[in-house]
Amino acid sequence: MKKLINRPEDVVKEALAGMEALHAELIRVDYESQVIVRADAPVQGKVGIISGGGSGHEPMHGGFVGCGMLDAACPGEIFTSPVPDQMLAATRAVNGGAGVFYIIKNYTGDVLNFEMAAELAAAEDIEIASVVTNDDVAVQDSLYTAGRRGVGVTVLLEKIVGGLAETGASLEAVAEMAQRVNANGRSMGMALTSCTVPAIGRPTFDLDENEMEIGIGIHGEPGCRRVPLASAAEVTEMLVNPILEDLELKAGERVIAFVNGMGGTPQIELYVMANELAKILRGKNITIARSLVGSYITSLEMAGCSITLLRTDDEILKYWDAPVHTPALRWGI
Amino acid sequence: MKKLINRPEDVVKEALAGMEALHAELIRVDYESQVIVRADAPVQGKVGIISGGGSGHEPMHGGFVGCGMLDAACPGEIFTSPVPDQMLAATRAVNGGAGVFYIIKNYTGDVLNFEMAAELAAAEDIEIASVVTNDDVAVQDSLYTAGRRGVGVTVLLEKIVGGLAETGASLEAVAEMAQRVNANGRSMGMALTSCTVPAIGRPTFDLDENEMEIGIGIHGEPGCRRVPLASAAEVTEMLVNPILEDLELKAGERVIAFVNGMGGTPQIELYVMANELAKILRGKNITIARSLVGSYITSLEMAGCSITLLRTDDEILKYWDAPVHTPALRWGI
Amino acid sequence: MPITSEKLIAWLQRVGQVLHEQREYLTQLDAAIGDADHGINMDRGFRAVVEKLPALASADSGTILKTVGTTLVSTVGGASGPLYGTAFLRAGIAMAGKQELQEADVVALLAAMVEGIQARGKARRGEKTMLDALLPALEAARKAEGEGLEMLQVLQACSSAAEAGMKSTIPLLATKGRASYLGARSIGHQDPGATSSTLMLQALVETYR
Amino acid sequence: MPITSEKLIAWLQRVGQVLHEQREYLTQLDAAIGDADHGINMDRGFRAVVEKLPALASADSGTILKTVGTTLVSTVGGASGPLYGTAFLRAGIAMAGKQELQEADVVALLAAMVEGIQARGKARRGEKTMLDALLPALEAARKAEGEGLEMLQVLQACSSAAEAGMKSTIPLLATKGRASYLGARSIGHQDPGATSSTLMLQALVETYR
Ligand SMILES: Nc1ncnc2c1ncn2[C@@H]1O[C@H](COP(=O)(O)OP(=O)(O)O)[C@@H](O)[C@H]1O
Ligand SMILES: Nc1ncnc2c1ncn2[C@@H]1O[C@H](COP(=O)(O)OP(=O)(O)O)[C@@H](O)[C@H]1O
Ligand SMILES: [Mg+2]
Ligand SMILES: [Mg+2]
Ligand SMILES: [Mg+2]
Ligand SMILES: [Mg+2]
Repeated sequence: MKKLINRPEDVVKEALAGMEALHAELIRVDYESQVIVRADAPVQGKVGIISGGGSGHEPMHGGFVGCGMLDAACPGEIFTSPVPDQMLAATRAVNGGAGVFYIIKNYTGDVLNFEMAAELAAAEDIEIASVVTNDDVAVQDSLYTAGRRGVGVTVLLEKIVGGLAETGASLEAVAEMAQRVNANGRSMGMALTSCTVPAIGRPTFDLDENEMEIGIGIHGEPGCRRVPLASAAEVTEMLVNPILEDLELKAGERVIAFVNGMGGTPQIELYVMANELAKILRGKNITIARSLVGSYITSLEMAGCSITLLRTDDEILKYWDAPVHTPALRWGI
Repeated sequence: MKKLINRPEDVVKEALAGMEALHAELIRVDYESQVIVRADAPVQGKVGIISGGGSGHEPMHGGFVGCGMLDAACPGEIFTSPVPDQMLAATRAVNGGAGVFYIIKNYTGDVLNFEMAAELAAAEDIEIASVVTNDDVAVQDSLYTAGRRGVGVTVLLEKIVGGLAETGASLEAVAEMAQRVNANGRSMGMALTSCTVPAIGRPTFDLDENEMEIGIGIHGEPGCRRVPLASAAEVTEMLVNPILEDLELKAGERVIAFVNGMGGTPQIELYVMANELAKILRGKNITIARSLVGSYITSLEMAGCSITLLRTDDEILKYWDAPVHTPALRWGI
Repeated sequence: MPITSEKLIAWLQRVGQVLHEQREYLTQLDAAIGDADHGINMDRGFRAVVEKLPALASADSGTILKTVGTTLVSTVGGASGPLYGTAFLRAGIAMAGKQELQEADVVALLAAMVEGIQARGKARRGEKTMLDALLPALEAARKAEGEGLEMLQVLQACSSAAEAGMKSTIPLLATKGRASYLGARSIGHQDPGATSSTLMLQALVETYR
Repeated sequence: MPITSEKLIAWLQRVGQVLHEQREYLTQLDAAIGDADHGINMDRGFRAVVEKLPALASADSGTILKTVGTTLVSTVGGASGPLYGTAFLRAGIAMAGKQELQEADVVALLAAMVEGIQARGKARRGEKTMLDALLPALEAARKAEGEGLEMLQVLQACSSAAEAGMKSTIPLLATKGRASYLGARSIGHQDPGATSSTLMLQALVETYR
């Protein structure tokens, strides 16, 4: 295992310390509670936005804490959902008297831990609403699965909902926007390699030189199917076609296009993929209104890529464009 | 070779097309001349800022084209300096009548090609000034080498000088600031793995499971020395101590701290390194005034990290903080 | 003989040991059809539990089990944290005030655990989860207790049924949890949660003897 | 016999072939002490040169060589582009108007190339660069021409000296170019640029025969 780390068991804590040290004006870390909080929290009169999940997906979610996006993030162990105590501490820390909104990714662990946290927070008389993101089209959403995973749209949603919340919108309005964004986004990912969890020391699964996984999640688990290595053009088709179909995007519609690196794929390849995506969308007369190209929701050093398309409109764009100042996303400030 | 590409020979061109498609409001690409140009170029009365180099370092330089940073970037083949024709086309495209400034990294190829371009531009009566960045402390700067490589400070310099140019500063002022920034920045990098150039299909060099290269450049070449794998804490010392020594940073001084990923190292590890850096600087009473943590000057998918420290003052910070809107760096707009 | 609080504590210590020893095995199981953290999660959780045991030396079974529950909730994370945490919490509530557990109590304890896991996770038998070990274990314990068998035999029946249930997950298609994302690829692999459940029950037989 | 423009063109075609065939070899050399692009660079440059040769069928040597120079500058990039480009440009200037090259012209041609490379790259002998093949080649050509030897022998002396010079780069410490960053690690590896220079001169002997 070749990583730039010290002891595996200290990775999460040290990364938090590094984030805090280099972004001291934006965030503070409560090491006792394991929560990353926006420096000026709680912001009175504003819905507090919280998310959380296993570590290993950086910059998500800690890198999205700050003005215009998340008020706090709860980092679990690598690929492990955080515990209710974290969300409860975060809830208290961001409670500005206007309610607190949980952005939860649809994984059993994330859902259950946030659920238990919400139960505890209700006891403290803090009004909680939440959304469970489930944009992954690789998995069938049925009685026969744990439901679709929450992946790329989560990043876009955190920005849009964060932008809305910054205007002092009500908890209901925030919840409504979150539902709308989640309902209009779809994603799919693939991997060229697995990743190595520090505490384990070897890749979670093996892919040989000629194989790739299609329909992956973000926790290093195998995908839906293993297929022979293909060109960027073919891979993009494999990712985008199910998205287009599921989202029923029509000619003339606009999207926010998010080409995401899984952590080990360089920017030049992301742009090759982006070119393929642009060609497909152009061919279908779907306009890219805004874009995000980079490694924002990752799986440690996994080589691979995911694509998210979010059907968009002027209102969503307004909150996408709204100022944001976090370690990983910044504009307008 | 596992990459998200189509034909190796088309990687550069397709990545440019992808950049243009997803950042159409910021840049345009002249495929004939192989130049990426800011959408609103030429900006009249402003010094036009150009840089360029081999591809494979994305987002550098193309990702830094836009308001507040570069007016144009010239992308060569992977790891190969661009040709004078490119810089000449770029020079014409960004010439706003106030002169054009070349930011050149100190590699024989980059220097010679930019030199030849400047000769051609002089014939066209366009005033050219330039800086050659040479911040790499891994290499001795002496008669016995080709001089120190231009690495991480180049990114910081492009921002600061771009910010200054945006105010309508003169070519002389821009050149002076560039010299000052270059003189006050030092960098050093290391690699856990090599990288694979698409046209070649295998890693440029081999490192076994227990080795790392210290004192690398950004073109996938071997470094100054090969040492056994070490912890993040030890690696950071190996990178930072030569920087501190060479820069003669003193207690009470401020720096812009840039922790850079070489392309294949995930953000969580960069923050572990950042924590080590912060501890060292704290111990020496050196303040981190601003920071940049991410993969900005890369070597395809190489796993590794470089650190750049730039001694800073209020003036440099003013231009660092100035608005910028490029594909890879954005704030204030 | 009843299970005393002392024995309960000894059991939990043994669970901590076993989950530590089997950490790599659980990791492998969860790597095949998950994200490879179940072994790490359970080890972390029960290490925290074991640290609390000295302070529970004179506590009743209900308190001990509840403490296990809250500790697991606070340290494990993932899916197994809330599931096992709720299981132990409900078991603790069911065993409130009891110093010793009779055979019928053991059945009630297991029933409370299963109810807790079902209430939280909403899974049923056959979905390739920990329930596929715990439901058969409960049924076997209930049957043995109903037949008037003694504690050791009740626990043995329970543990054997869990083991069989654990193995029965191998050919199952996962329809709950992370493994369900893999669809048919989940077939042929033993469920991590069913395995850790079985390890816990096997440890109970071991320490009871 | 003099080198006609026709022979010059045949030479350049052969150089294109050889650099394509030896692309992998030059890549390996540049991988050991550089960034692994020299083979790709030279292949690209001379492929572009070869494409222009038909249009130069009736041009004089100076024009042909200048065209090679500008083509290399416009297509090769890296360090070798400006260096070889300038070399051929200066050679072209020195051979301006000449249809045929005599022995003395070949010496002047090589001298112009070397001057161009030195002017651009500011390297001297022994720094582990292309000059370590081209300087000995020039000296050998000059000596052979001064001794009144015929063209073939001049070219052979030149090519052999280049080859020896190329090999002499192996133990050298690089103090110019990318290899100089490696310090002592550059020792023990043959210089890519010296190798491509030698290949060019060997091809000249070949096509002249
Ligand atoms: N809905 C559920 N009901 C019961 N058990 C479940 C459910 N979802 C998951 N599990 C159990 O959790 C185990 C995985 O635990 P763990 O790996 O710690 O969590 P995660 O899946 O979040 O990484 C599975 O093997 C399964 O037994
Ligand atoms: N200053 C110099 N003078 C002469 N030759 C040089 C100089 N610098 C580099 N070279 C030659 O260039 C060759 C490398 O060319 P190439 O790999 O194409 O360029 P780069 O080093 O930019 O990748 C070296 O092998 C060496 O022969
Ligand atoms: Mg997990
Ligand atoms: Mg090169
Ligand atoms: Mg798991
Ligand atoms: Mg090279």
